[in-house]
Amino acid sequence: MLTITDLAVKFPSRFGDFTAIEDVDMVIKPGEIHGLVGESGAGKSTVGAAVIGLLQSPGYIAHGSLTLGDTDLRTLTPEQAHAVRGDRISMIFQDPQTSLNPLMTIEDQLIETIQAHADVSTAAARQRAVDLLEEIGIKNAAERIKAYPHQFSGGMRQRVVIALAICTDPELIIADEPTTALDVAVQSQVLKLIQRLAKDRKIAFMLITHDIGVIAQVADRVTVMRKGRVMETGETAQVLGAPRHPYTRALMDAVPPLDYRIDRFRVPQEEGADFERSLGQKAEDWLLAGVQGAPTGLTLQNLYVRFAGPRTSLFRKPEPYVALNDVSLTVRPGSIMGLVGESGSGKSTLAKAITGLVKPSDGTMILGDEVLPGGKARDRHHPSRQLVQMVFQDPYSSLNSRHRIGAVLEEPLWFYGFVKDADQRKELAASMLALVGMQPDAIDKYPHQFSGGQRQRIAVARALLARPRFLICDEPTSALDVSIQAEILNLLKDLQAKFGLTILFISHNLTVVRQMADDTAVLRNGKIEEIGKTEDVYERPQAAYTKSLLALTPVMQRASFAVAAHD
Amino acid sequence: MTQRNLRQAALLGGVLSLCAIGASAETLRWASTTDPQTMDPHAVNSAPVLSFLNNIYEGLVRRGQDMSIEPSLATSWEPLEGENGWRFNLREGVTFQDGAAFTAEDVMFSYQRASDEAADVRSWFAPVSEVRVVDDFTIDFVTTAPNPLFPDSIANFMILDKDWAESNDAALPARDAENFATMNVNGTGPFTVASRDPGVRTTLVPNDNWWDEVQHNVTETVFTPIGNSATGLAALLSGEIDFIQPIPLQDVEQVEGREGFKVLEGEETRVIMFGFGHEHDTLLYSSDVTDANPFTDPRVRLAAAHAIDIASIDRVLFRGKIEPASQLVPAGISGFSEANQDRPAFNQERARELLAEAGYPDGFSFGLKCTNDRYINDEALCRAAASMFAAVGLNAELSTGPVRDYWPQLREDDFDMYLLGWSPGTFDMEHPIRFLMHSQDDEKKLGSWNFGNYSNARVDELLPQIQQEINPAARQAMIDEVVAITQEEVAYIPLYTQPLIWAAKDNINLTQRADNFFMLRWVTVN
Amino acid sequence: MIAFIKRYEGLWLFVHSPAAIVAAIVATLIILGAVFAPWLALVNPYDLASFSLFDGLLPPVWEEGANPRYLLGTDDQGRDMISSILYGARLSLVIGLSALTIAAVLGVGLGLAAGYYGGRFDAIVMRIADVQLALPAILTALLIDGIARGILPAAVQQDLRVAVLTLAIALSLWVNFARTARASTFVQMNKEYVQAAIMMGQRPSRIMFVHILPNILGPLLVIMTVDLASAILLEATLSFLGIGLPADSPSLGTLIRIGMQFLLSGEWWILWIPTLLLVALVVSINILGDFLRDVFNPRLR
Amino acid sequence: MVYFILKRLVQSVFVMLAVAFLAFSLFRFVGDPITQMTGVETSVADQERLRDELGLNDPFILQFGRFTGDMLQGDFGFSYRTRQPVAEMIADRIPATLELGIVALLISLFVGIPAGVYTALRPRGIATQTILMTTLVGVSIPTFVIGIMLIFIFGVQLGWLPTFGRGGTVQIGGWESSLFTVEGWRALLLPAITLGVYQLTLTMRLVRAEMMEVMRTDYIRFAMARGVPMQKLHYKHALANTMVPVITIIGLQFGGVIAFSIVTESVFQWPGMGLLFLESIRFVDIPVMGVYLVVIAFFFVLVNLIVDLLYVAIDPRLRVRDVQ
Repeated sequence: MLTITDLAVKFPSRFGDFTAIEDVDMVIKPGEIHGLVGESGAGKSTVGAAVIGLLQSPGYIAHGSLTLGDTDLRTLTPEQAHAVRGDRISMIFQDPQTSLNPLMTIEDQLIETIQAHADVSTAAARQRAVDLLEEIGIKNAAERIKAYPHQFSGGMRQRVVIALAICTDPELIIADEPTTALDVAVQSQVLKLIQRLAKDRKIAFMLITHDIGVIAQVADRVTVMRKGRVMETGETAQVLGAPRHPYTRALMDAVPPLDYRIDRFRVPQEEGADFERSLGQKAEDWLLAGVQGAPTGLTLQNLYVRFAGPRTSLFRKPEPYVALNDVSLTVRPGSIMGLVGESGSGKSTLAKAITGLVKPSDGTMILGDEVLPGGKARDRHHPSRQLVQMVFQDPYSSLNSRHRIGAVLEEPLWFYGFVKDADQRKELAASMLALVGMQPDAIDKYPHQFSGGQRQRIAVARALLARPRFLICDEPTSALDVSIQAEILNLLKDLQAKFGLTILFISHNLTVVRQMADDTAVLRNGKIEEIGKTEDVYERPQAAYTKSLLALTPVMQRASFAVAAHD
Repeated sequence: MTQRNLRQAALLGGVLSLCAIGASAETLRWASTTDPQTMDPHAVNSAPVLSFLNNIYEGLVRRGQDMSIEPSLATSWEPLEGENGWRFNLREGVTFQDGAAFTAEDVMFSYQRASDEAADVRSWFAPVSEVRVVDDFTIDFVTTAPNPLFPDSIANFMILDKDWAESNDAALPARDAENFATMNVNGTGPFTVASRDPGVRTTLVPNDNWWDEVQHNVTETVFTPIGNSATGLAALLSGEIDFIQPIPLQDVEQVEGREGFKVLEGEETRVIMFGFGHEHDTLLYSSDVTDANPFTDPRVRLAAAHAIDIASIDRVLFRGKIEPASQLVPAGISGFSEANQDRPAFNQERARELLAEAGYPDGFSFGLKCTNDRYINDEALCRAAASMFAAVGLNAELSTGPVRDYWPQLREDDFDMYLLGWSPGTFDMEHPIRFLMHSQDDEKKLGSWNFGNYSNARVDELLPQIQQEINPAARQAMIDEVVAITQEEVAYIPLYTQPLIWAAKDNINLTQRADNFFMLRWVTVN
Repeated sequence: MIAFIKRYEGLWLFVHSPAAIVAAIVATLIILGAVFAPWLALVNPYDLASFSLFDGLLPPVWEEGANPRYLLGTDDQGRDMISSILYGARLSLVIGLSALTIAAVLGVGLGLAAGYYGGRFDAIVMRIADVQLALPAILTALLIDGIARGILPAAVQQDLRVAVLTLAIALSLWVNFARTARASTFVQMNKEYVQAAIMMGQRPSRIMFVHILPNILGPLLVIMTVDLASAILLEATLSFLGIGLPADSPSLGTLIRIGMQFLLSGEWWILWIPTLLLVALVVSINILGDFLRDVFNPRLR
Repeated sequence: MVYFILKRLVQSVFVMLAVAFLAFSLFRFVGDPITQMTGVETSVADQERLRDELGLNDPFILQFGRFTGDMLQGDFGFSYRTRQPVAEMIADRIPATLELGIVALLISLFVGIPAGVYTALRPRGIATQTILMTTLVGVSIPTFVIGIMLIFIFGVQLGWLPTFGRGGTVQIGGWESSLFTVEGWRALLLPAITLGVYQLTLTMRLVRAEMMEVMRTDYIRFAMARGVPMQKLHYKHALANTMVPVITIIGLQFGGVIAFSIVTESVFQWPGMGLLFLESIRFVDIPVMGVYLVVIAFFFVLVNLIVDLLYVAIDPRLRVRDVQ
């Protein structure tokens, strides 16, 4: 049993010690899955690292106690602590792609770990490893154990990671975002495995995640953290069903539901919202002045995109890799089309084809009533370059970090020749910042001075300053915390309504698409599995794939918890 | 008698080497800066090759320790009667290292080989019109004109065995591809090559059948070229080599200060001088005088000579080891003009006066060309000289470069003033007069290294007379006249005789000959 | 607060790194000495009339037989050592910096373009880079030197020594820049801000130089310092091999080459004073390079 | 994988051709061989005749064609200076240079890698700072000064090691090796250290940087979390993963090592290709210079092909196909 009492971890910095976590108390019993949930900066990973004794240098435990069973983890020498690692406490990392040594076979890694903690022969260790892999759901384990990590798929790799974590029969496993990098189907399998291990082997799990849906699905107890402190802790049903702390409540409000659509998210407080919204009027007027005629739609007909595959022979042409396979869809003018799919389904390729970054090998793209040339055939001065704009996934890389916000925002203004006068450009850019909910004085700052949500607002402002008629949002919120996601989604909804934009909204997250899209298309392996009104697709899915996706998406059904809590 | 002596010497040598603890006492390990590029005595006319091969091959005549000519494969020689040329009486009983007997046929063959177009040394035989074998041990060299110095000029003409060369496809010197004689030797000399790894090491062992009395006690010598002078010195001081030629001047003190080492200092016959572009109408490298060549005025040339502080050059650059020169050969060389031994004094005042007289009171700038890898301290010398010239208003634009680029530049007349070192190949004053003082004459191959084309009708007139005069006094008088004229006109500024600095372990006795040749036959290891 | 730290992070690290401070001071002093050599030096080593062989081989003042006029003594030409090393450092730095500039412009330009356009252009640039790599620095320099000797008229060769040497060193350094710039550009090409610029239809030159270049400057700056050090050393090595600068316009390398002759002869100062200065300069630059590397790669701290 | 290797082969051929072209251009531009081949007293007319005979007056293209044609047939021509076949001259010198280069490389690896690991694992230790500083000073001193200093300290003052040459060598099937005698090793030590100092520093710093990078990766942290013994963690897991960039750089640098041996060989009178090359420069022995360039390029290309194969050996991702 793990007991954490009054734990504080500090990181010395040049401005004194930075307190990463403080006043953290937690008890995890054998066989219990204890969820640790919070947004970025909450300090949840620091708790896990402190327990296993792998705090990033120069962090240190300032005070508090950590005991595992009868062992006081804080009094161990480094050697003893290392012996405890693996033997009694183990860990699962977020990304199975990077947490296995690529140069060693699975077998070597397993045997090495087993032998590090138990005095067994190599043959015995191998047998144990094979049994374990079978148990964990890897078929034909005796043979596949000889493989290298890269020969396994993501889900299988995460199973191997789990096998490595449990091969020494630890009492406690710290699972740091174990499913975040996985697609929903695999995520669901891994979560089930964790549940089974907790139950069968009585392993205690500390499940660190930002995804309340995951918590809702598997955790017995949950601790909510924010800015290094525990907000609330208790039975999962109780915390999620009847949150006591306002923060928990706000967090719950920001989670988009899968089963119904809400108009606006309730947002606790907006970052930097304490200024005159009227400053944005100028930008709003300018945008509206540029919007002439009806909204612009987009039609794709039988679109194919093929990439050259890896060349393996001098004499054979490489097999092409088909990224988009006969995709046809229509985005109605003034509507939002949601595009859902797992990683590798071709979502981003579709966005790139529309924006001209990728050349379709076949098919037609029609914007409004004009055919869009594909790839390099599209002239640098083609009108679509202005009419179609994009909001990218990663707000950290979508803004040039060496340019001031002013330069980023004014670029479309002079580039498209909208505003010739430099002062006016600056004024308009500042006003646009206000319109997207930012302080206009941000214009003189650099991107790194802003948080992810703020940057995404700036990215939206940049897109709007091109006076677009068609906006592509490629996973615009997947890098953001859930409360920030809510704000950005609200913003996009507002802008779409105000300026009659047509939006193609791309996401892997079914709940988000449900909230945003009028129509929804489901993409898989470059093919459209299903397309229709959002409501139809979610309520009455036709394709088996859509059905399984919907079934596997972890959701937090608040109502059911509420009921449970009352029981 | 000779035979018996030889046998005794060989026997004695054998006994000695048995008595010595290990053979190492008589193994001589020595180093020099460059490797002889070939073992073929007719293929390359360069000092490292000729010096090295003189230990293996022999000529009709050879030079003694004092550079004098003495009999070698010829026991005697006399002028031909009734025609120009010389008769050589050859030594009998001499064998090549492979055992073949030496006869006049071999001399004839070697002459043909060395005067062939493929041979680099053919210019030695320019005066020869015909060679006649009189009998097995008599041979005549007929020359186009009287040539009293001919025997002196062929001291480096080495004799090959005809049969050996022909049967090994080496009848002609290798020029653009190697042949047998590039790597293999068969001479009559005191040593023969035991093994050779070009550029790395060459091992010589004594020729047991050598005809002459053995003076050395060396049983084996290992030669290594060491290009970097600091490394060479380190090798000597660490005891890995016994002898090195040359060592840098500035290290003399260091070697002398160490127990067990000695430095051999001598004067080479090479005189270092500055030459002028006499026939140029204008200066090539001047930034101020572009319409005239001040160096055509002897007063300007004399001013330049007066600007040189030879004493400081000696003290600082050469550590007091040079002999200032007054003419183009050093004292002691035959033909040296005793009557003209003074060189212009270091006198900046006088130099400025002369420049003012010549119409350049403020001086002028010009280009000075120098080598940086040819002579001892050549680059430093030129920098110092440029600084001295500058002090009197002669602003030299110094340009230095490796010798590989140097001769072409001089041939193309691309200089205002240049540095030159000249070693009289025949050890006679006639040699520099022929090459450096006579007007350029391509047809007669005269003045071929007179790059500035200094020209004086009287000098041109005197040269053939000097070449043909048999009477030493009359000849010397004519040479004195030439020297006086060229000094008067400052045809060149002779600076000094280049020093020869060798270093060896104390237990090595050797002879330092003025031509910088290292002759193994005079080496004894104690 | 965080913004403040980030903005002045380099400065903060600098203040807390004694090695970097010492290195910066040493490098600055040497550079200042080099820049102001004409005003600081007792004699001008290029002006042959300003010194005399008569004063040759004087030792530094603390040794016997010194002339107090020459604090660090004189060389075998009678040149004041202080003046020589000031001018020598000046020339070494001029050559190093010019070579670096040429290499950086060429390398970064080609690397950026190769990374941006990819495909065949990239392949061609990288093959050229391979050929360049197959001819290591010394050989490139020898080759350029040889070609220059061959094709330039002898009259201008002397004047162009510095240019030829600079070009030779530059050519041996550009690949480093090209490879780094290319690799960094590849990384940036996947960044969304670049894709945004491409989508807008901006000119490739603007995307490369206005958008990408500022983002890849960090690693390039590190290479610059390291390569400046190599350039100065390479110049010295070429001088040692006899294809550097002539002795009458000495760089540090040439001074060392000249000094090598006096290694054993007792006039130690002629070798060791320029060597010490060279080592001090190169070490300082290298330490600053290390420091910059740390600044730009916070994970290594 | 086969394709990968084949592609590199094609690229290598291109590099070799380009270098051959450069080498040949050099023939045209460096100095005048005739003045070197002939003595001081050879007349201008004789020189012209020789120039004609050697084909030096032919057009550029004709000469290049002859050059590459001959090379492909294994005929590398004759040295202008020694009249020996160039192929033979270079071949005689290759063992010396290769042994020097390889031993220098081995020294740099056997010292550089452990030093790199040590300094990466204890980034703040006094020893680390000392090592980093010493090596930094080491690479800031010109190689030739280091070489001469070593000679004077260990050769002249202490008298421990020879000052020049290769010492005892043994002929093994035409390969003259100094690796089989004590004398040979004694002679090899100083030049190899001189040549290896720069590589050593480079290797150490590279290993250090890569190691610090790798130590932060998830798989190392995961291995830590599983309690994999530290020794194994550092060497089997971490070090192995630094090897790909390390051998890449070493491969790229090996050509540089061979070329930099010019300086070392000249200081130590080491009878390798570099020394031959320097002599050739001095005598404008163009055939030797050109072939030297081609040989250096060949070694570079060869080493990088070996590096490519090593990638395959080290990294299973290049070796084992996906079996999903």
